[in-house]
Amino acid sequence: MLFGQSVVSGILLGSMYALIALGMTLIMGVMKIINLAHGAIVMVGMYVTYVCFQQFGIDPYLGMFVAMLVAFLIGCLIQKYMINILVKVESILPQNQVLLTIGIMLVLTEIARLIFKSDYRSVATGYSSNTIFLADMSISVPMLIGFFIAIAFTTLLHLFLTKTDLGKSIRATAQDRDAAVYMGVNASKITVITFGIGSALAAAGGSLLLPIFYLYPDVGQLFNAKSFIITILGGMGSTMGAIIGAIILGTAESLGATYISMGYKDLVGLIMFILVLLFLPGGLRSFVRR
Amino acid sequence: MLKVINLNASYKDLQVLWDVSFEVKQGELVVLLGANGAGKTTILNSISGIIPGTKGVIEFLGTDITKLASFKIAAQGIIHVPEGRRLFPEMSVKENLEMGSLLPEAKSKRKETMKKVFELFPILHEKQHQEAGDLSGGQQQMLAMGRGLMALPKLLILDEPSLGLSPVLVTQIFDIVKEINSQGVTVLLVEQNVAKTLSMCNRAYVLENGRVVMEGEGKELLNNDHIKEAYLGI
Amino acid sequence: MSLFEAKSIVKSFGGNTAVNNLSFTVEKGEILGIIGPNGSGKTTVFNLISCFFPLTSGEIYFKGKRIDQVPAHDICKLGIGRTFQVVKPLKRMTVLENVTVGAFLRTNSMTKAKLKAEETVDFCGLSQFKNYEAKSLPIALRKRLEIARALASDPELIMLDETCAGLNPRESEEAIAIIKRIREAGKTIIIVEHIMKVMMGISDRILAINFGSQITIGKPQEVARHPEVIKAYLGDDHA
Amino acid sequence: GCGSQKTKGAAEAIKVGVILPLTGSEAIFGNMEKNAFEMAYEELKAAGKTTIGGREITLLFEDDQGKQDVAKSATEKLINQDKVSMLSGAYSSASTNVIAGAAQSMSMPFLIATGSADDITKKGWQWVFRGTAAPASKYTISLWQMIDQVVKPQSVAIIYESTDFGKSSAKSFKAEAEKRGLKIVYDQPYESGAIDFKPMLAKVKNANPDMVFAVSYLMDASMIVKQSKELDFNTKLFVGGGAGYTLPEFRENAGDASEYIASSTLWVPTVTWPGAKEFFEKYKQKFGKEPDYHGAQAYATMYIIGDALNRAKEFNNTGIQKALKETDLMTVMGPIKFEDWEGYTNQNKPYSYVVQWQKGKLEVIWPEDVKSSPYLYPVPNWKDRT
Amino acid sequence: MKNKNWLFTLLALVIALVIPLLIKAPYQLHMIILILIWATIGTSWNLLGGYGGQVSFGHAAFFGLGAYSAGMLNLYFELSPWWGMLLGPLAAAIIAFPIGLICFRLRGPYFALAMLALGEIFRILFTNLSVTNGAQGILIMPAITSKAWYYYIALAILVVTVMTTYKIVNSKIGYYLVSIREDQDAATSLGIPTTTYKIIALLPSAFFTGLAGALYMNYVAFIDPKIVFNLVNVSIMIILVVMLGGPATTWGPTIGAAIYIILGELFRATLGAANVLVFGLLVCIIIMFMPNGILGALTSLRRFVRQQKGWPGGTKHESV
Ligand SMILES: Nc1ncnc2c1ncn2[C@@H]1O[C@H](COP(=O)(O)OP(=O)(O)OP(=O)(O)O)[C@@H](O)[C@H]1O
Ligand SMILES: Nc1ncnc2c1ncn2[C@@H]1O[C@H](COP(=O)(O)OP(=O)(O)OP(=O)(O)O)[C@@H](O)[C@H]1O
Ligand SMILES: CC(C)C[C@H](N)C(=O)O
Ligand SMILES: [Mg+2]
Ligand SMILES: [Mg+2]
Repeated sequence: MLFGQSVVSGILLGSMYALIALGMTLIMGVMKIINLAHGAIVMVGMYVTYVCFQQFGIDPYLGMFVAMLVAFLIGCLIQKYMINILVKVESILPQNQVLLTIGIMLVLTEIARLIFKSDYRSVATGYSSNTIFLADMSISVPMLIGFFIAIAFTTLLHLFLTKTDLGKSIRATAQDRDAAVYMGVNASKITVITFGIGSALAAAGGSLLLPIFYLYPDVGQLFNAKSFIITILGGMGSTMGAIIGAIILGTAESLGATYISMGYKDLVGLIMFILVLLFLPGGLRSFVRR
Repeated sequence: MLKVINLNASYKDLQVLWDVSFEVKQGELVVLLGANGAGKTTILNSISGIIPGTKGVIEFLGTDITKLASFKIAAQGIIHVPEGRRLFPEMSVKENLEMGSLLPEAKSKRKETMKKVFELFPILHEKQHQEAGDLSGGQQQMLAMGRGLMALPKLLILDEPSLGLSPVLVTQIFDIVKEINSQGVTVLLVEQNVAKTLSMCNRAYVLENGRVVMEGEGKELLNNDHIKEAYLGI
Repeated sequence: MSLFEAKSIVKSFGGNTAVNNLSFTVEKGEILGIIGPNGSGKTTVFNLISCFFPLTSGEIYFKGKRIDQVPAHDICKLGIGRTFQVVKPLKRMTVLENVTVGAFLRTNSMTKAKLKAEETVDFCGLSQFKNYEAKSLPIALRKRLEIARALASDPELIMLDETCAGLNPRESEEAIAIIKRIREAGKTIIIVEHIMKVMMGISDRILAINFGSQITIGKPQEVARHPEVIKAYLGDDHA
Repeated sequence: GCGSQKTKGAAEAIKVGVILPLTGSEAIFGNMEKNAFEMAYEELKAAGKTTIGGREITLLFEDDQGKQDVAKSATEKLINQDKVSMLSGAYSSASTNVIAGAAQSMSMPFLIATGSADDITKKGWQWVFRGTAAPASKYTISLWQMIDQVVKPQSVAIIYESTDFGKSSAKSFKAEAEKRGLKIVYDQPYESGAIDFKPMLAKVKNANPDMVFAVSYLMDASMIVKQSKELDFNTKLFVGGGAGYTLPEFRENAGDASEYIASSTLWVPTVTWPGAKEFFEKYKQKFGKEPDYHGAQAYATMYIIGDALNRAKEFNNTGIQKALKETDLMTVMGPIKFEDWEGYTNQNKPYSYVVQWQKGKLEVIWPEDVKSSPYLYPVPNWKDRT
Repeated sequence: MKNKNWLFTLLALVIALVIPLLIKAPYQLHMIILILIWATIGTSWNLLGGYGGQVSFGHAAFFGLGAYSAGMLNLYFELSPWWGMLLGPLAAAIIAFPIGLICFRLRGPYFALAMLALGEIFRILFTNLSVTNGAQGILIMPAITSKAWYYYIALAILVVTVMTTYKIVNSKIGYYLVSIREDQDAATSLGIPTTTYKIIALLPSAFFTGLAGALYMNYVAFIDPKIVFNLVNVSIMIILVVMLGGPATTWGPTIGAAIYIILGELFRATLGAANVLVFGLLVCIIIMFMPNGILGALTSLRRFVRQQKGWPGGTKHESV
């Protein structure tokens, strides 16, 4: 039972990370940047969903769409007026983009703090604590919903990227930005849209967490490292890789917490991360193409 | 059809084009010649709006396109097949071709055009599901040209299409360029393969250190002493 | 004993065999040309010799010593230099600095390295540009810089990968002149080039390959007349 | 306006520097403490206790952002630039440590408000005083009385957050448990901010302890009890080690999973010390939010400062040090005296309580003589609740 | 030119030496000490990151190791934590070696992320291990009280760090490092054992970062894993310091440290609740408009002036 519970918890936990990582993998894959503001976008999404719930009584799973819209817009603005300007200037170390995203993270976090204070907030829905028992294993209902939503979004994104012209333009821009421009693709618009979609997904991930978790201005930092691990694990830019990577990370953390120690739980993910970097540089994607 | 008047261009503080003027007429095959670094690619990039900071006027079919955003220039019907092919290596051959026909007009005729491209390059038809990155150099060059044709260009700009290709492929590529041109597509070509291009083009411009120093019909230039000395090494 | 010998070298990338059971030797002081259709494995051969990729099977000898197991960076120390088909300038270093990096292989002294670099820069006709950042050079000069940088490390064998591609005939001639001077300086050269005029003019022998395997090897004129070379590579109008 | 006039004419102010995390992730507590400090200050002012011999006590707040080197900078600034007469404040043990070290080396009286790491008052530092905060290992004095008399468990599980406070508390709890020969069936730290505690809780459930002692800050506490409920993990008594388990946010977020959860603590609004209830009500009314014991600590600390300064013969460091040393004051946190005991220096002997959430309210259940409601033990299984 | 440079350096050194006599206020001196500590860390990072192009997001590991060495000597052997100034840098450099062997197999963003993960691994280990006193950290009594002493020690460390870096950068190693940054394949083809040289850069980088960590422990007198192994407040702030001042420049990190500390403190003291927000905005603006830091911006300005003189004019065959 212990093992079963660990695995089930892990899979569900992983699916809670999945959308956030999906957003990350899209941004990293197309823009090739390490985005440390990603967690802050998750946080913004959570606050939006929270406000929807507290002020207007909108259920978090509906509020999610509002959050996605807001995050999409914020993502677009960041890309358009900050990152796109930065990529045009030449720097000795391309990593200066990372610092820009740190600045953005600080700004978003502190704005949230000015508006909402540092208070811890949470959303108590009727189903927040609902559980199903499956042969002695407890399954949290909101996490199960999250699991299905994550799969749905991943599938949608995958179809979008492979079947539509806009999606293909995104992939094309990722592979060769100038070449895409020669084909009449408005590449800077594409990057803006991509950052927007990535941010919207991150926000959606945040919304899924809201019924079971809590929020405060710094909450996003919890998710940055996890998203990196998953992105590298799954292979940069790979949608299917992201969801499978997320589930693997969740399960590994869960098993680590059970069989090693809760204190070392994050260590499991980090070591896995380094091992993947060293021995499977393409991530899971080396096995599953896209 | 295309008129470039007094074009000046610089990279940062380094000016590379000085008052370049030339013209391409409907249905022509025009060649830009010049040493390395003379600024040929820069001219082409200025036309397709990839590089900012150009001064001068570029007119296409009577409209001024100098200040247009680059992706809008493609929409005008100017398609640039860049130096070094620039394919999307992780997309299939077919997807690469589809990427060529994003604009509404081309998109509506996507199927037919693709058929025509496959007729022109049968090898692409064979490899349509393979990833572009796995093709050989010559095949990649064909795909790049095919992708350009997918946009139903009014003006096709080719930047050194024979670069790094084996002699047999060079011959093939030139044959195809002639073929495309004879089907009514206007072509602006940049090449190092001076003898070959001069013998097949309508007109040519010679560029040196960012300036047009000579222009004339292909055959005529072939016999020019300066050309012989500087470009043909005779 | 030949200066250099490759014995049945094979390289596969996954299922794709880029170099297939290729054997050849290079004698001291000669220029060996390698020709072959695009994707036939020429650059891969260079990468194998310089140990950028491990061999799938086979052996490589240089001055009688087996070298296919040594780390890539030791190859240069042993006396084999190379250029890259897709040039790799050290962009934010000046031309002179680029070349100095190469010169440091044989010395730890800054003054000596700089001296050697100056010499080499002169030798390749780059002195006019020595204080320019490599990123601001046009392609022809970048290719020349590749050669200069490799030369500065004092190789006995130097491998040149399409150093004339994208150069017009006139520029190619300048490049050829440099290559000839390199040979006069006593170096051995392996050269890959698609421009037949260049290859015919300077190669002592030419190795023609296709699909990673040898078609033929021999005097330039003989190779150019070889029917398979004509079919796979030259095309009819070169015959 | 009037401020500038005052400073011109009046004698020099007696400045008290208060370092708190006003931004950053600890800002929620820093601001609560600041509010409490200011509230107490105004009350003292109304009572005429903020002007001593024509010199006015002024509070200078500095933000340490919850970072230690910033706390050091703030300390330097207050002492050397602003020339304060004494220091107080700090929320986290980490910042408190740094300020205490600096204050000690510069001979500046420092009155700790909330920092509870054992070490700070164990270094023999004469300039450092801790009144309203107990060493973390002493939070459980009352709890152990109750365990000995009521719970009498055979086995315990200890889970704690890997922070200074968590580790100190767990360590001393473990020592006590071993002294009594209790079987410790689980003893592991966790890192704050986890979404899923179920792997850990499932293991605890497997070990089937008679009681659980859990030290958690903030929201981890509510996550842990909620998920215990989801896992249907029953134990006779679940006791928190203060901090997270007594916060209003705990009840809000954990909902009915918080019911019957007990906790050791230093203060609750229902304690019988004079003024405690009034403080709680007034704060709630004034700031629209319930204060927790950090607020009470800050509030009482301000009173200690006011008291000491009013008694001080001189407003230099030794004068204030002496006045602090002689403190004997009743506050909302109970009586305050700075004594040396068990290796501690200038450490007040704390009173601790055991509280339990009953019908959504935090009731004192131990010690028996101050209880606000009888304890409920053993607690009913989740399934047996209505 | 060269003489002028030396004169300048000498002058700066003399000024630096008399500063404590001029600035009596301990608060200002405290700020300067922090600047010197950060400048040391930044300069160390710059050797590997700025010149070698190996952007490490995990230098907190070395900083923390240095700090903990000093702290643990005190904790276990009751030795003065000043001994940590010997042990700390050594420990950092020794641990750096295997880290280098592992992480230098990766390039670019992958290396950056692996280092980030390693830094985090150290934080988690030091939080959970009991030999390090876990999350409780180590509290000591500062050994000396005079700011001037700390100032001189910090200054000496910075000078040694800058000089060492300068020497390395202006030697064969420096050329090799920059060439690795510019193109690793080209470097390999020129006979440069890239991993070896990256490690050659990493060791002093870790060494001096560890030294700064040990000094930090002595100066601030309290450390815990959250403080010294902090990702954002240490690892990333190091990069920020270097980027602000100018990567791959001798004095950039020092200038960056001064900006970081002075503005941070200024904002904190004057802007109230919005101080971090304003700092964040400033970071964005500087990075966007000065991608190579302040010194980088100055250099481009100088180059701009120089380039007005123009390109010496194409290849040999001039116009017709
Ligand atoms: N991105 C750039 N930044 C700075 N200078 C550049 C850049 N691109 C080109 N140049 C310079 O501009 C000049 C013209 O270059 P351009 O690429 O247009 O020449 P080209 O005639 O196309 O040469 P090639 O035959 O090599 O393709 C050259 O001196 C080159 O060094
Ligand atoms: N790193 C690699 N991974 C996988 N396949 C590779 C790699 N490098 C080369 N190949 C494949 O090996 C084959 C030989 O390539 P190579 O670059 O050696 O050809 P080449 O003869 O130099 O061609 P060209 O004349 O176009 O430069 C090609 O099919 C190529 O796709
Ligand atoms: C629970 C709190 C009293 C803990 C205290 N703030 C500390 O960090 O030590
Ligand atoms: Mg060109
Ligand atoms: Mg090749």
